[in-house]
Amino acid sequence: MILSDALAILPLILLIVWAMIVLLIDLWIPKGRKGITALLTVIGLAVALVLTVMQANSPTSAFSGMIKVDGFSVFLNILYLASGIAGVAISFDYLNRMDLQHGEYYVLMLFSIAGAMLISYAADLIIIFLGIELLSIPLYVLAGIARSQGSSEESSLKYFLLGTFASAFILFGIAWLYGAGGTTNLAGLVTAIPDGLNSAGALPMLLAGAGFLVAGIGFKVAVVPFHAWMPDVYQGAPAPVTGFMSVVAKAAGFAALMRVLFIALTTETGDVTPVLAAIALLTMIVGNVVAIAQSNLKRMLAYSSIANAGYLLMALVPYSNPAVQADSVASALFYLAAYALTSFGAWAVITMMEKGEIQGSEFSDIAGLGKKNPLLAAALSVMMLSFTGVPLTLGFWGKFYLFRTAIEGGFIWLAVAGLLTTLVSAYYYLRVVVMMFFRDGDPDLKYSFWASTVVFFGALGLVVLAFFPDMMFGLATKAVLLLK
Amino acid sequence: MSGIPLVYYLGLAVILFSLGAAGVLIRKNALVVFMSLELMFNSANLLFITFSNYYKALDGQILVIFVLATAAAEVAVGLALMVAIFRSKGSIDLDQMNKLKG
Amino acid sequence: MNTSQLFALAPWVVLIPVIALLINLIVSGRLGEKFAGILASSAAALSFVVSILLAIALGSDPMGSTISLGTWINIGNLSIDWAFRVDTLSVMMMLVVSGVGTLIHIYSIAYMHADVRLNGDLKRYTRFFVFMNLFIASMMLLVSADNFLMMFVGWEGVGLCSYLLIGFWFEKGKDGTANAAAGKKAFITNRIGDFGFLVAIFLIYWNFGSLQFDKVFSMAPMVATAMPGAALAITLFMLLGVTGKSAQLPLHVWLPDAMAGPTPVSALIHAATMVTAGVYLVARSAPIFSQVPGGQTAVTWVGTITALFAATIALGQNDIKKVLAYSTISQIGYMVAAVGMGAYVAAMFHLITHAFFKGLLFLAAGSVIQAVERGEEAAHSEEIDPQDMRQMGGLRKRLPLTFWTYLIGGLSLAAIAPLAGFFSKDEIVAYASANHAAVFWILLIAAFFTALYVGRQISMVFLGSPRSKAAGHATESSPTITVPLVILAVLAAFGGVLNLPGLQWLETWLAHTFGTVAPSQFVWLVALGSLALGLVGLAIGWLIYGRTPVKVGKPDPLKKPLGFIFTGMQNKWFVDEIYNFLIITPFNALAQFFAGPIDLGSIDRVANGLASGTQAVAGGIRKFENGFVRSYAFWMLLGLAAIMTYFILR
Amino acid sequence: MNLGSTPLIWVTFFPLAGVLIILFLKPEWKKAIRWTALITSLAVFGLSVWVLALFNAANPDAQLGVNQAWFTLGGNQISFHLGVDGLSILLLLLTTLLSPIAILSTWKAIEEKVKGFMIFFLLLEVGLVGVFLALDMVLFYIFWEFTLVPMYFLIGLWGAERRIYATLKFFLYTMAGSLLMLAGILFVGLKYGGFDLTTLTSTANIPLTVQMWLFVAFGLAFAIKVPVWPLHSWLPDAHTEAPTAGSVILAGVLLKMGTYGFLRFNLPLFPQATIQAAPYVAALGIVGILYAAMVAYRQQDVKRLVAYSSIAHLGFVMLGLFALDQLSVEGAILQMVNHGLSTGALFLIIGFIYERRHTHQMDAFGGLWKVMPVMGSLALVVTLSSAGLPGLNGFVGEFNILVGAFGSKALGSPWFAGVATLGVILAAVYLLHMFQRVFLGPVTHEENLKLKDMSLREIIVLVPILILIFWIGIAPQTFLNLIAPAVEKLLSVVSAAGLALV
Repeated sequence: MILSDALAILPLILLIVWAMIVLLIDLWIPKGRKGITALLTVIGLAVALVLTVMQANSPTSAFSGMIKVDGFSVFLNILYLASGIAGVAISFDYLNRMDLQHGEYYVLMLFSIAGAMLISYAADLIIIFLGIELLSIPLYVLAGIARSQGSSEESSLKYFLLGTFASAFILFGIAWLYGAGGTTNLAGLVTAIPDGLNSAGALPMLLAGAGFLVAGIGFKVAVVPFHAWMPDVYQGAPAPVTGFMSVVAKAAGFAALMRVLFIALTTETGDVTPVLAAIALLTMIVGNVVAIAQSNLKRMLAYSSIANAGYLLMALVPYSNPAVQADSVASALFYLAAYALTSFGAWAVITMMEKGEIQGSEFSDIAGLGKKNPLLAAALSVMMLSFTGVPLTLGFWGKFYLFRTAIEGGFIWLAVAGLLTTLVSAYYYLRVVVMMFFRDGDPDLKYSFWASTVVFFGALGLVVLAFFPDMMFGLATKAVLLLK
Repeated sequence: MSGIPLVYYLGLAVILFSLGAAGVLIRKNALVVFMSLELMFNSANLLFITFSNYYKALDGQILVIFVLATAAAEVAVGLALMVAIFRSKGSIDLDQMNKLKG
Repeated sequence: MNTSQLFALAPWVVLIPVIALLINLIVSGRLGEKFAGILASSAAALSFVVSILLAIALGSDPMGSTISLGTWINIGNLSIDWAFRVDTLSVMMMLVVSGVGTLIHIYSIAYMHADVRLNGDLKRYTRFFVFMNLFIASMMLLVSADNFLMMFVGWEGVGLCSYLLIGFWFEKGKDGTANAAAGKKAFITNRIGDFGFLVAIFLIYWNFGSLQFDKVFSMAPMVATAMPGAALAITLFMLLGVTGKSAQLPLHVWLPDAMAGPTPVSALIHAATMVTAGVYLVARSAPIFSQVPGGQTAVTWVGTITALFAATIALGQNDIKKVLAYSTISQIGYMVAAVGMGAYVAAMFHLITHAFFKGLLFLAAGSVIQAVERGEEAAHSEEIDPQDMRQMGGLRKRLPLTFWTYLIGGLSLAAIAPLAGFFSKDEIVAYASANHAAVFWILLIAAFFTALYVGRQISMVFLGSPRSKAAGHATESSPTITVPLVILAVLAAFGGVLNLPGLQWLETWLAHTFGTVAPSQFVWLVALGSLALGLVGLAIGWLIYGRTPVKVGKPDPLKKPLGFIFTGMQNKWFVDEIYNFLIITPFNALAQFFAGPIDLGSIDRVANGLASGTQAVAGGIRKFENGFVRSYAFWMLLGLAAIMTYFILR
Repeated sequence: MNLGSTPLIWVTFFPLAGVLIILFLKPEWKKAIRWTALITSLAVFGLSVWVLALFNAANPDAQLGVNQAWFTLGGNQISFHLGVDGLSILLLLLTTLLSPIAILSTWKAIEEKVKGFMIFFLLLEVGLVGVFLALDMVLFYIFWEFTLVPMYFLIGLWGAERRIYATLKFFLYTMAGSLLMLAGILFVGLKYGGFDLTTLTSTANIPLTVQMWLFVAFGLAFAIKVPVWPLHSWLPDAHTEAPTAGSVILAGVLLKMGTYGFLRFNLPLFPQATIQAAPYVAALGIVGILYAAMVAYRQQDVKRLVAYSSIAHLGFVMLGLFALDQLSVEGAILQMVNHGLSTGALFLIIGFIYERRHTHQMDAFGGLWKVMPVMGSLALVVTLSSAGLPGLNGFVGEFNILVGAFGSKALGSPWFAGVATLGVILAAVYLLHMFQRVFLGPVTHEENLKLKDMSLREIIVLVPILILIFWIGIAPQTFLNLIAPAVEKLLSVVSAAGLALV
């Protein structure tokens, strides 16, 4: 019993144990040779990745139903672990260059990934809470890892305070749901609620719980109006941290949201669809519109990240419609994967640009990149086109699937509004291309082999996978099938 | 405890939560804000205990333990952060923390 | 040999000039002026020969034939062939076009030799003949077409040639742009007419189901009774086309400006052939027009009024070619009035004689102009306008051959018996006297004016003594120029034989096309009356202008007695100014309004405004992101409150 | 799959072979790059002639089809489905013809970043050909949107002064339309049985109100591309700033994507909405004809003038399409080709002049016919073709459009065509105005006196277009025969739906 439970979450256990081991080993690794720590980290991630892939075809339940290993968790965990590797890649040279060779950096990253994995395994509200905390606390530290820089400190403190504030929301929400159903088990809630309290009391509690949860998780995934922290944090934190965060924290947040929505809140009475629709609409509009006013790339990408959260949420809006659920989840997962590739690519470039104290990441700083480093600029252009959703990039298929889901669920107006905001987004994404290719300048780019590799790998993936989207679609669909 | 109706507990929890939230909104010392956040956490804990008692189930109480543990972790990180900031800036006044905006 | 096999030659009337122009294009002057000129002239001559052969064939088989080269457009019910119609009417036109055309080509060999030297671009010699051949081809296409659309090809084609040839010296004229502008004006005015023709074609297609002449004409009576409105519309839109091409009121304004082209062009295109295309169109469509009295009346009156209107203006002009231009407008007015009244034969008769005498007059005028230019050169005088009649005078002695031919042309124009113009014009006037009293009287007055301006012109140009050094040194032109003049003079003198009262050859000939036509009458009273009027007019003209020479700077002798009326005549009754005021200026203003305030100011601004509006909104929302933790927390709470409110209210 | 039997795949993707070769050439080897691009595009033209040889004109349906399942998405099959029919064959040929011409025109004009230019140009050709051949809505959309990218760079990198403004405007404006179309495509695909056009046209039975919405969603995308008044304001800027070759392709082919879209989607898929909307769309077309003609007349920049003339010309096409008459629709399709040829040629000539004088302002010209007789003469032919002179190509298209629209039952009134015919006058006004300001009059600028006449290369660039100008003008039946059966079938679909409406 205990053994089989442990086996179920073996990748997670391994990662955590490994993180502690690395933390210890790191004590004996001198400052100039943190490459060893990085390598160890990658090894740990790779082993966990292999283990996760091996789980792919054996869905199980463990820890008295608190943990679920299914296609959903496998898909996301692969994403997290791969992101971890990419995160190390974009961090390594940056940390050396900025004199931030702290071994614990990588360890914190591992812990954070462990938290994200925990969320994807979660079948119980308390696991979700634990996962979110395990994900977030290391991130608070990572955001402030550039201690000497005021902006890093500020972003860290803001993230910490507001993150905790949101955690309080989540916790409070969980408490109400517990009150409504007498259980914290996601699946159990569905069955428990009708015969828990008297129905007159259960409904308000359920709704209150749902509301607090949506608000709290909404903070983690940064949807309007719970998004305000994100631009500041993204801008202030060191670029590789932000890049890592933008993928893992976002995906984990959505994983939590999906688990809660699709398992616990599918009851008719607890329908939060209109709330989600309103939030999605607001998010798409605000994220995209405000992004065009930005002159700092990191901030622009932060708003872009907010906007993308809006698109993702749009696909989840018709979550209570059983006919669309499968597409909802599959499209969101697919989009997350495409988003991960794109986002890492874009942030990797910024890690090469950044000079500390948010220097070097202005739009004007990349002027002339097309001339100086055409390949890199071309790759970044692919990212931007993918973000925009231009065909022959994976981003197009991602958006295609999301919008299709929204229309399938009957939310044509939301899809149309979303499409129009895409237009707004085209403006600021294209500005990057304009800057790189059409304007003259002398960009100060500190070349990094590993970061460049991430960029090219991402660009290549975005284009090549666009020709064979069925591979990714297949995986995403499979993840959904096993979710049930 | 049995004499006091459930609603009183719930009401108290809501009041505590609101107090905490209000504290976050109006205080500018990061430490005080953090204390307010702890208050919000504990209002949730109160709810857990209450419902645990109501359902005569233990899992609510176990949950509270978990929460306390995580809260402790947060305290550790948060205080360290504030110390670091106090060292470099000489203040943990949140109103001075607005270099990043827009 | 069966002569009807000759009908198959019909397409060659178009193809020959086309081939010649292609050769000239390819050679592009490398073989010298002679080659280009002779090649082009031979092509015109060959066309003429073919036309004669066709005429011979028609002699034995007067019903003619249709020669199809193949399909042009074939969609659904619309089927249009490249088909050539050989009948007495079309062959008559071919003969005129290629006959007069050949003479003018020959004339041009010498004329252009001098002209290109005067204007300083020898390379354009070949270009001129290319355009001329293109014109012959287009005009032949126009007259030989077997359907309305193919006719329209020729119709626009001649308009194009007109444009090109008017603007032949496109860098010359007032401000260097006047010639080019004149060409443009001609083309655009013509296009307005073509618009009418096009709409007429649309109407014909949808009401008759075809554009082929025979099919349309055979249905004309039926359609006219079933849909009188449509039939009337067809005739009126066609009339618009006629006014454009044939320079009738109100679209006559382009023709005087068209005199900017070299003189042979004015002779061929703007006197003898192209401008009569409108007359030909009505004659060709006679089966339709004869079913629509309303349309006929309109045509008649347009022609009648134009005849008088233009004649009055001709009287006030000092430019030798402008006088002839307005004279042309006026004479075509006669023809249009005639076809309107149904006097098709008379109209065609006048068309032919007019081609002779007006072609002659223009060529002779060209001879005069070049003579004056030569004189100018010889006398080393200051530069004068070689077309200004006030600078001439006394050329009778210096240019005897030109004078005599000019005189014959002029008298023919003034309808002095027994010259060709007398018979043809008389036929029209006689027809009017029998059918339209009002038209008759107006045409008579116009005839008087005609004689008057002819008298005035001959007096000013040839009589008296030279009023400028250049005129005094003018020398007679070379035989290449004078021989065509003589030939045309002969034709202008004896062309009346064609339809001499009693013989009526033309009438018999055309009857094969028009069906039975009312036999033209010769009314002695009318004939003598108009002849007398003509003589009086000439005499008055000579009395006023022959004795008192008009000089530059001095007012015209008629100015005093006629006062503001003469001012009107001199200034073309201000039609150009009126159009400028009523149409061109408002059009330009409207276009400017569209281009400026509407397009850039509104439509584009809305598009850009959406972008900048979004920017502004972005700037606004951005302010909420103020960097304070507490306000971020506040937004979160607000969001939470909104969600809760929704849950409570739902 | 037997490659020999799939000419459409070859013709669509062959430019990629050129791209691949060019990628491995050094940027300094400009000559090699140019020749590679030229030969590639010529080969594509050859391939398209091969397609034409295999094409059966009597068959109204899509032919030479390639239909390969690509993948399924939530129950929807997305296929790699190509095919050519009477509606697309001419546009395919136009695209493949104009591409080598445009490439050859850049020989001297593009000296910087030749490599990138050729790569983008060939990529653009892939997109354009794909748009005309795609029979799967999603595939169509992919090609459609994809064309934006190379065009964006062509304008942005090799354009004139305000190129960044122009290219962004171009991208965003046209994208705005296509996004709505994407919504429409998704909706149709979800609710009416998939994305495959051939099956959709035979099975879809969409309620009228839904048709209306979809008509608008698709129609906006196409209308912006055409562009239909008043959605045209991106075009003058894009044209003015684009490099010559870009303008040629933009005017020659890109705009036709819009009109083609109407033909391929709106008419057969939403026939009832089409009938309802026909008078309104036709009216917009007519406004475009007259309005753009007048605006063109007031332009000082010759490229802008021609840009506005495009709007006017495409107004005719829109009128023809929505007159829903055999004559007018065939005329409209032919007119798409005509416009591609004559406007393309106009842009080429303007480009040649630009290479000599480096300006587009008409004030800087005047009297050029005297200096450059050959260019003047060719420009004259092209201008007249654009003005619709009978005997040249433009007339055949315009005449069929107008005569068809005049008696069109869908429009129900001859006034539409009657008013549109005024456009014929206005076309003469602005085109002759342009010809006069550029080529006629005296030479007023010293520097114009020594301009060289056209080189052999430049003449070669124009000759194919000139041949077609005359060919279509004199014997259009060669081309009309190709489109007739397909148009007949299309109109029978529409009229059948029209009967159902009553």
